[in-house]
Amino acid sequence: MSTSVQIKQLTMVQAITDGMKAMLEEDESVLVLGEDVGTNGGVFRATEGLIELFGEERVIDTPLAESGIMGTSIGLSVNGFKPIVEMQFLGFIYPAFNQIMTHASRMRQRSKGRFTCPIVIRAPYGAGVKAPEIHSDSSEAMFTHIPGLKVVVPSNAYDAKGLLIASVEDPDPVLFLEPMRCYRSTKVEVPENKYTVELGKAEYVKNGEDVTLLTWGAMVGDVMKAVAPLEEKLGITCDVIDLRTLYPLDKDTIEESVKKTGRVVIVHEAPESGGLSGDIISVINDTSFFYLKAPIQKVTGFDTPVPVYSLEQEYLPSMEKIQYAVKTTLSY
Amino acid sequence: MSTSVQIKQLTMVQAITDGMKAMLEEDESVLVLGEDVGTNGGVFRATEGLIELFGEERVIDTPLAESGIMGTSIGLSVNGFKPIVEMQFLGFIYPAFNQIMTHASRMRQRSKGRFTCPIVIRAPYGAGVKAPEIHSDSSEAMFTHIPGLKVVVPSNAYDAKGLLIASVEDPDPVLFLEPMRCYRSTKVEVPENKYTVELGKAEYVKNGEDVTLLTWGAMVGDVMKAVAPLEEKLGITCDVIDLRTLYPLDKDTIEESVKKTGRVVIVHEAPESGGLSGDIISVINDTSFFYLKAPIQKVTGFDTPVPVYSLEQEYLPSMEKIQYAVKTTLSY
Amino acid sequence: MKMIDQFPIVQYINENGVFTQSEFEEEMTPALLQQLYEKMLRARLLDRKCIKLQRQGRLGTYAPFEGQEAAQVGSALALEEEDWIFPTYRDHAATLTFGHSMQNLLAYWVGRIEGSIPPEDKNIFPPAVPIASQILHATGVAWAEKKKGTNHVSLVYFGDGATSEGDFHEGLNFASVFNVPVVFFNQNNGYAISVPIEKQMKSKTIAQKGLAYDIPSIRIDGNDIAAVYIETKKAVERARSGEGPTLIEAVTWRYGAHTTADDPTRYRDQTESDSRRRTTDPLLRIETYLKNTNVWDEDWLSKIEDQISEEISGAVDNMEGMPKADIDDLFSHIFKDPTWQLEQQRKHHLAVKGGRD
Amino acid sequence: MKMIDQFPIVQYINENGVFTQSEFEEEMTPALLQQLYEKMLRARLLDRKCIKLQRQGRLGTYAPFEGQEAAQVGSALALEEEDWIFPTYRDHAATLTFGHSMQNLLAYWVGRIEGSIPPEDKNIFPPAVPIASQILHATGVAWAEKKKGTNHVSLVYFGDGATSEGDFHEGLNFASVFNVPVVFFNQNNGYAISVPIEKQMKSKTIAQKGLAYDIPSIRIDGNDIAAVYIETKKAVERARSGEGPTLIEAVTWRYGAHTTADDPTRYRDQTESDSRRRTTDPLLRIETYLKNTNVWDEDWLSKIEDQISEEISGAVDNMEGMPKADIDDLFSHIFKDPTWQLEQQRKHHLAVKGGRD
Ligand SMILES: Cc1ncc(C[n+]2csc(CCOP(=O)(O)OP(=O)(O)O)c2C)c(N)n1
Ligand SMILES: Cc1ncc(C[n+]2csc(CCOP(=O)(O)OP(=O)(O)O)c2C)c(N)n1
Ligand SMILES: [Mg+2]
Ligand SMILES: [Mg+2]
Repeated sequence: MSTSVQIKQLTMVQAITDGMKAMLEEDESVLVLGEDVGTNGGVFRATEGLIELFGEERVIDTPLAESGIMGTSIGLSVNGFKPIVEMQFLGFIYPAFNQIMTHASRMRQRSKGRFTCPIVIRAPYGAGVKAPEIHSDSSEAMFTHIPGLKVVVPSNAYDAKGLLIASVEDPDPVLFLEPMRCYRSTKVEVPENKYTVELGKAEYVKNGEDVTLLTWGAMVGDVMKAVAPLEEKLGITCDVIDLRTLYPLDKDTIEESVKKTGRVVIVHEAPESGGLSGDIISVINDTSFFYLKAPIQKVTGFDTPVPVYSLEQEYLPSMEKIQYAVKTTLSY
Repeated sequence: MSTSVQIKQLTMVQAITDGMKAMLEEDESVLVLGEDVGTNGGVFRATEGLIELFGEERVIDTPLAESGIMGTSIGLSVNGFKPIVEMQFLGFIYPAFNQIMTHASRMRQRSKGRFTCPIVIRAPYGAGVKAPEIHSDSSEAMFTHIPGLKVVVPSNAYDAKGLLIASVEDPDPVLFLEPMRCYRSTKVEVPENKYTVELGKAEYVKNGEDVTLLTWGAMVGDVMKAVAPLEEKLGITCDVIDLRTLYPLDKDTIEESVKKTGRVVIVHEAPESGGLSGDIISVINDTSFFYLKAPIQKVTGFDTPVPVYSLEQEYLPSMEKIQYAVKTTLSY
Repeated sequence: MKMIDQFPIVQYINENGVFTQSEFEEEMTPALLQQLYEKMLRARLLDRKCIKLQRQGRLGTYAPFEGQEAAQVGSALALEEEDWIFPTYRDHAATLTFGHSMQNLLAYWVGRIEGSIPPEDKNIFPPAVPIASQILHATGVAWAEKKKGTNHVSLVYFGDGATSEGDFHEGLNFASVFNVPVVFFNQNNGYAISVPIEKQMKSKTIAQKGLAYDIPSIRIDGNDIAAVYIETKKAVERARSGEGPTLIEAVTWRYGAHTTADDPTRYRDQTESDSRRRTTDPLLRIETYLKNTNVWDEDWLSKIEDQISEEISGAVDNMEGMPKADIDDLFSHIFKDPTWQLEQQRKHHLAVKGGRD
Repeated sequence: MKMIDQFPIVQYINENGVFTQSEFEEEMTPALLQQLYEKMLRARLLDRKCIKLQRQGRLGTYAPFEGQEAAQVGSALALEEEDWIFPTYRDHAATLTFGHSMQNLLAYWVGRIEGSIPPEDKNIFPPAVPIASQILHATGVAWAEKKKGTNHVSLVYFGDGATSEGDFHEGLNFASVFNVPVVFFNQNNGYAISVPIEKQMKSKTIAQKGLAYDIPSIRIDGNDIAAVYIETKKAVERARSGEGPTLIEAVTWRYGAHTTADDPTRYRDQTESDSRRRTTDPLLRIETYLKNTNVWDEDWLSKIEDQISEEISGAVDNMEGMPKADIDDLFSHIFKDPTWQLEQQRKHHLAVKGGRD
C-alpha cells in the first residue's frame, strides 16, 4: 500500500463535514450538538451522514435553545467531552452570549486551569446568499473582544478542514465561523487524511509589492477578483493576506507585509464602527507606524444591521470599493 | 421669585437619581424597570425614593430575568412608553444580548421608523471597587458595534444627569454606562432643574499642546491625576478629552486635538483587543493620519477577563502606565 | 391524573364534519363558517402561489404554512381592530387575515423591508425571526395597553420548538406576574424544522407548561377553526377584561417543508402529510360540515377561488412592480437622525457607485 | 386540586422536635443527627465569622446564609464522594460540607481565584455568579457522566429568584429530554435580594414548575434537615439509577442581609427573622429533637464549638497568611498557551511596574 495521500475535490461544507468526521473517528470524546444536526444533517448539510456513522449518542439533535446548548456543552466539556456545537446561524448565537462570555471563555482562568472548556462553536455567517433577514450577521468582532475565546474563519475548503481539526484539538473554546457564501461556491483539493492548519497564522494568498490587503472569509475571493484587473491593467501588485484567525491576529505576517508595502486596505463585511478593522489598524500602529505611507483604507459594511437581501449587495464590500480603496492608498 | 438656578452638591449616583426623577416628573410615559429598583431603591441606591414618588406602576421591581426585562421593555417602548431599564451590573446584561442586538437596535430599521424603541439601559460597570467576581466587566466596545444603539458614559455627576436626560429624550435606544468607581467618589455642583448634555459630544477636561489623552468614565480622574505631575515637573502639557459618548464618537473633537498635538494616548480599562481604542485609532487614521508624530499609545486592560479583586489594581490602567505612555509618545 | 388527560384536545367540529360542542353551533353560523373558509382558502392559495413563485426564482426562500390555516385564521379573527399580533416567519395566514397587505407580505420574501411594515392602522409586528423573542415583545406591548388603561390585547404566535427557548419562559412569567392581557398562541405542528416534538420536550403537551406560571391553558384541535375561533375569543375576552394571560396549544400539522430550502423527506415520512390531508385538513373539515348541513355550494367556491386568484395575481404584479429597493433605506432608519458615520458611509457609497445604477 | 395542595411541604421533624414520618426515624439515628448538627453548626459559625471579618475590613462583600444550613448541609451530605455540586455565591455550607477547603472558601471573599478552586478530589464547580447559568453546567456535567456510563450525579443549587431566568427553563428541559442524572435543588428563601417571591412569580410553589417538563418535583421543609437529607437522597438515587432529574424546592429563610452590602430593613420586617429564629431554625429543631430523645449533651456541644472555633481561626490565619495574589495568574490561565497579546501585555506590565512591588 502506498503512503501517498488521497485527495478529494470538496466544497467547503463537505470539507467541514470531513473534518468533523475525522475527529469523531479519532477521538471518542468528540460530540456534535445542535439544532437539526442529527437526522437532518444540518440545515446546510454540514453534519450530513454523521449520525448514521456515529449514532445519536454522539451526534445530537438538541432542543431549540442556544443558551441550553452552550451551557450544557460547558458541562460536557468540563467533564471530559469535546463538543462541536452548531449554532444554526451566527445571527442566532446571541441567546448563548452569556454562557460564552461569562463561562466558556473564563472557566480556565476562574479555576486556574482546573476546569477547561475545549468547545468548538461552529456558525454559518455573513451576507450574500439571499438569506431571510437576521440570517446574515457578521458580528465576529464582538467575539474577538471576549478574552479566552479564539475566533477562526476559513476562506476555502482546504483551510476549513485543517482549521476545524486544529480547533477541535485546541484545549480552549474556539468560535469557528463559516462564510455561507463559500459553502458551495467552489471545490478544491482536500486531503482525505487528517491534517491541521495552525490557528493564529495568516496566509499570503498572493504576493505583491505595492499594497497590502488584509481580509478573511468570503471577502478573500472578492479581493482576489478586485485586484486582478489592477494588477493586469495598472501594474499595481498586491499582497493579499487571508487572516484566517481573527483572535489572536497574526501580528508577524501583518507587520511583515505592511513594512514592505507601506499601504494597507482592510476589507470586511461587518459594520465599520467596532469592526475588526479597528484592531488591525491598532496592531499596525503598534508594529509598523513609521512604515505607513498613507492612511489605512477600509472597505467595510456600514454602521447598520445587515439589511434584508434586496439591499445586501449594496451593503457588502464591492469590487469597485475595493479597487477604489487600493487606488486611494496609492494616491498619497 | 428669582430665576436663578438652584445648585446642589451631588454624587454621581445622586445626580443619576435626580435625572430620572426629572424625567419621571416631566413625562408620564417614562418608566423605571429592573431588579430591586423599587422598594430597595436599587443596589446602588440609584433609584432611591422613586417608587415612593411615582408608585409601583412606574417604578417597577421585575422578576430576575434580563432578557425578560429587555424584551418587555421593547414592547413597552414600541407601544408608547420610555423605559429606563436598570441592568444590575453590566456583567449581567449578557442574557439580554439577543434582545438588544437583534430587536431593540434594529426595530426602527426593520420597520422604516414605524416602530421604535426609545429605551435607556442603565448599567453600573467597571472595576476598582472590590466587587465580587463578574461584577466589574467593561465590555462597552461590544455595544458600540451594535448598529442602532448609542453608548454613553459619564465621568462626573454634572454630565451624568445631563447625559441621562438627553438619553431619555433620545428617540432611540441608548446604553448608559455608570462607572461604579465614580458613583460616590466626589460631589460636584449639579443644577436642580432639568438640563441636557448633548450626546455625541466629547469634552476637553483640560487643554494643552503636547499630547492628546482620550478617555472616558472612571479613567478621566486617573488621567487627570497622572498628567498633573508631568505638567508640573516636566512641563508637558496635555489635552485631556472625556469622550462621554462612545457611539457615535465625537470625531471632530478628536480630530481637532490630534491635529494640534500629533501625539495620542488612549486610556481604557477594557481588554486591549477588541477594545474601543481600535475604533478611536481608526478615526484618527481617517482624519489626522498625516498629523501624527508618533504611534498612538494605549493604556488598556489586558486580553483577560477583569480579574477577581485581589488583582484588579494590577489590571486597571495605572498612573505609572499612563505617564509611561505619555512619555513614550513624546520620545519619538 | 396524567397531564395528557388533564389537557384533552378540545374539538368543536370533528373530522366527519360534525359539531360536537353543540352549544356553540348557534354562534358558528354557516355564514360565519363560509367566511372562515374563504379566509383559509385565501391564505392557502397564497401559500401555494408563493411556493410556485419561489420555484420560479421569483421569491427567495419561503416558509409555507399549508395545513395550519385554521389555527392562524381562526385566532386572528378572534381579535378586534386595535389589538396587536406578533407573527413569526410562518404566520402569513394570520397576518393576512388580520389585515396585512398581501403585496407587502410577498415583498417580505424578496428581501424587502416593506414586507415587515403593516398598513397604518394595523398593529402587526415585524415577523419574528429569532425564535421565541417576540413572546416578550407581545407581553410588553400588552402591558403598555394595560398601563394606558385601554382594553386592547396582544396575541403572539410561536411554534412547538419555541417553547424550549428561555424567552418563552420569561415571557410567560412576566405576563403572569404583571397580569398582562396577552394570549400566547402556540401552533404545535409537531416539528421544529427536523426535530420532532418528542425530542424537543418530554412533556406530552405544551398546555401543561402554563402550570408553571398559574396561567390558564388549553389544548385545542388547531385544525378545527371553530374550536380555534371560539377558544381564542374566550382567551381574548379574559385578557380584555383584566383576567390576564392564557396559553393556547393548537395542535396542527405543516404538510410541507419547513421552508423551501428544506427537504422534509429527510426526517419524516411524508405519507403522514398525505393521509392528514384526507383526514384532518382544516378546510376539508369545514367543507364536510357545510356539505353535511347542505350549505356547501360549488358555485360559491369557484367564485371565491376566482376572486382570490385575481387578488393574488394583482398582489404579485404589484410586488413585482415595486420600485427597486431604495439605498436610502439602508441609512435612514438606523437612528432618527443619522450619525456622522452613516452620513459619511452613505456619501462614500454613492460616490464610489457613481453612475453605476 | 390547587397546586399548593398538590405540593404540600414535606416535613420529617416538626418545629417541636417530633419525628412525624416515623418510618425514617430508624435511618436518622441520634448519632447521624448529631453529625448533621455539627456540620450545620460548623457552617453557621463560619458564616458568623465571615460577617465579623467583613465588618473589620478583613473580607470584602460577603453573602451570608444563616438560616439555610439544613437545606445546604442536608443536601450536600446526601451525595457520594464522586458526585458533583454546583454552588452559588451563597452555598458555603454546602461546599464546606462536601469537602471544600475552608481557607479557600474564605479566600473567595477577599477576591482570590483560589476561592473557586476545590481540593483535587472534590467535584465542586466555581460558585455561579450570573444567576441560573450553572443549572445548565450541572445538566451538562451529569449528561457527561451518563455518557461515560458512570453512576455519578450532579446537584445544583439555585434560589427562588433564579427560577425566573431562561437558563432555569432550558436546563430543566434539557435534563428532562436527555434524562440526565441531575438534582435541581432550589433554596426558596422567599427573596431575591429585595424582591419577595410574590413579585417573582404568581405561582405559589416552585415545585409545580417541574410539571412543565414532566420532572418529578417535591416541596420540602428546607429547615428540617431530616427531610432535606432523606428526600435529597431519594432524588440522588433516582438520578443514579437512571431515572432522571428531580426538582426539589426546599422552603427556607435567610435571616440576614442578601450580602453585607445590603440592608434588609429596606424591604422586609426583620422581626420575621427574629421570630423564625425561635420557631423554624434548623439547628434549634435538631437540638429540640435531641433533647426530646435525651441525647442532647451540653458538653458535647461546647466541645464541638471549641473544635470548630479552632478550625475557623486556623483557616482565617491560613487565608490571611496566603502569599499575595500572583500577577502571573492574570495571564497564565486565559488559554493553555498564552497568545502574543498576553505575553506582550505581561511583559509591558512588569516593565512599567519595574521594582515597584
Ligand atoms: C434563536 C433561533 N435559533 C434558531 C433559529 C433557526 N430556526 C428557524 S425556524 C426553527 C424551528 C422553529 O420551530 P417551531 O418553533 O416549532 O416553529 P415552526 O417553524 O414549526 O413553525 C429554527 C431552529 C432561529 N430562527 N432562531
Ligand atoms: C444574571 C444575573 N442578574 C442579576 C444578578 C444580581 N443578583 C445577585 S444575587 C441576586 C438575587 C438572587 O436571588 P435568588 O436566586 O433567590 O438567590 P438568593 O440570593 O436568595 O440565595 C441578584 C439579582 C446576578 N448575579 N446575575
Ligand atoms: Mg413547529
Ligand atoms: Mg432567594
